Amino acid sequence: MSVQEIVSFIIMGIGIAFMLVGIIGMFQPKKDFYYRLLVACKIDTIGLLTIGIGLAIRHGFSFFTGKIILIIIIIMVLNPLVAHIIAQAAYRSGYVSICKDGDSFDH
Amino acid sequence: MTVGDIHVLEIFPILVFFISFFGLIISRNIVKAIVLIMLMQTSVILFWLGLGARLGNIPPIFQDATEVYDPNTIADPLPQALMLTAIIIGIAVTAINITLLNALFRKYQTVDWQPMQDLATVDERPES
Amino acid sequence: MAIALTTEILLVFWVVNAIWIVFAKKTYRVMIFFGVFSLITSVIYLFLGAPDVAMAEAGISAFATIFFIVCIEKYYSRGSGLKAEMASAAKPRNYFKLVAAFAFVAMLCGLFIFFVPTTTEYAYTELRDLYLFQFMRDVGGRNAVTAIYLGYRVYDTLFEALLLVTAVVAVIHLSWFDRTIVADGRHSEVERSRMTKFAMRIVCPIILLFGMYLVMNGHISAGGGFLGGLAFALFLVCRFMVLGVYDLPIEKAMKLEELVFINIIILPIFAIFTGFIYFYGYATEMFQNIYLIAMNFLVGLKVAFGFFVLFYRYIAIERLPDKEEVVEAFDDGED
Amino acid sequence: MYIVLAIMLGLLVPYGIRVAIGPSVWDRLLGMNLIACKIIIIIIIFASVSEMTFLMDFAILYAVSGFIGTIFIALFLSERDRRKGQEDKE
Repeated sequence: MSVQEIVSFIIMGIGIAFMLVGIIGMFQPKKDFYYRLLVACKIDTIGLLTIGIGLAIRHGFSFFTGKIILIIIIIMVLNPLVAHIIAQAAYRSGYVSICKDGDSFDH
Repeated sequence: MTVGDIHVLEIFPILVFFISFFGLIISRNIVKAIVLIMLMQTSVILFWLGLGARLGNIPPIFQDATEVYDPNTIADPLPQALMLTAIIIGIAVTAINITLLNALFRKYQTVDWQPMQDLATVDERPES
Repeated sequence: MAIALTTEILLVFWVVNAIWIVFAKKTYRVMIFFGVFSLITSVIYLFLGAPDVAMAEAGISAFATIFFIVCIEKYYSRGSGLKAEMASAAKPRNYFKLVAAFAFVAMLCGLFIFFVPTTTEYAYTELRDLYLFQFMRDVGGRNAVTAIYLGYRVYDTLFEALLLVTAVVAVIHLSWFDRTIVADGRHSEVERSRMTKFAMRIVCPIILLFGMYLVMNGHISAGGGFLGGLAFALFLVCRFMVLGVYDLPIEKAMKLEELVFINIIILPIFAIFTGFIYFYGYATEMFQNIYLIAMNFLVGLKVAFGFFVLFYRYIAIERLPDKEEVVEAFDDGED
Repeated sequence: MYIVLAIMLGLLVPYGIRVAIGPSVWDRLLGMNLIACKIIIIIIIFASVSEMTFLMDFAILYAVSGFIGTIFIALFLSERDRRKGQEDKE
């Protein structure tokens, strides 16, 4: 294995670690939808970006890397946008937070 | 992978086809019926694609024209070309279905089969 | 081997999704399950070695979701649809009928599995070898699927385009139309935040460029007219998301669609039916490439206009009229 | 590389459970968005393993179409619930 591959595997491992930690956030008991959204979308965007960067390093300077960068740009714009729109739609439709343990959202 | 004599790519589309058929029998919501018809179409398309390809086949696109490929590792292009047109036709049929549903809803103000049928029989009764 | 195992796991998830759809109680749950179902379906197509079909399914799933969700929003907005659904959900199920239906369907499924010959008898035919090893000389390009639907079986494409025209005409004649909504350039009722508009402004040009790329590379790599057309139509959807104005001329788009359809018929007559691209001469490959790109471009325009008309018809014009207008709209429709 | 593929496939299961049992419709929508993200990673890794660059086009179209579908579902469902809430107040 060359140095390039080892570096790419380390970066992809970091991304996968992020995603696996995100599952704990998704299944916290006594937490509501806004908490899950806050955890899941950030973790997801970061994980996808990290894995994409790892793959780009693995392939070096090629046509494949250019397409990965295009996908990264699209994901960077669209994934937070989707999180924003889902949260805004839930808030506007009157969905109220049901957190009872003191750190609930105040709106 | 095969189950008995039958390949996985045959048994799963057949299962989904009959599951959606069962759903068409038991459900009374028209929107759900349209979705289930789309499901049946999807399963038929997957069955057709499984006719000419096996799992892990490479697509019939030759980036390097001079290289010689083993034909048994390439997916069959004919079902793909047929199914490409079938998908577009399917969405056109779905659009017409939804338009007809809108017209029905405008007339009867419901999306359930049963009340709609009752109202329709009331309409067709001759005036005495 | 790993890819085969991946696909088998996805197939199991696919069937589970279908069962969710059948037993879902609310209509919006059906919509979300259907979205997940389409997403998984397109990946299975990809692993079967069919990237063109997979891309078509991915683009179609977005449009199917939009059509369904607009339709559901229409009948939910009146409230009576919701009441009807609640009433039907509150009724107790007849378990005898349920079991009888299940037995009937299981019997049909068993009959089908045991008496229909397996597909391994049909796979790997000689026709496939003919297509795979002759298409570069006969039609040109590097993509066998494009070569089949633009060369060997061009009649299929012609009738598919005819069917799309028919569908658009049928939708327009069956749905309710108000001329003033288009003329006023009215804004949509759905609110958007400033962040949505900003992000969509970044994504819009990328989608348009990507659609051009798909159409131009349709004969060399995966892609082609249908998928490029879907990308163009997604660009128009994004434009609606940014501006939210119903000011685009639908009637002109319909005229253009019919014009493009006539061109789709004329071009193969001059290129294929006269044998023009089959001469093995000096410039054959150039002519073949010109024919393929032009045909892909026309098909893409056709699909883009068709979906554009369908989308605007659903989103903008087809509004549920008030109670007094209901009867009137129906009288217009039936004449 | 196949390890990454296997982990992504395993991650489909909890998000699928979230789609199935989610208490509100917004949880289901969130699960759908996350599943779309995982599948994009699966496609990218498949393209990288099999060295077929043109599969990246599929990933781009997939990202755009899946996200636009999600955005439309969210916007229209919020409109519906808002209108219903207003009717309840009236």
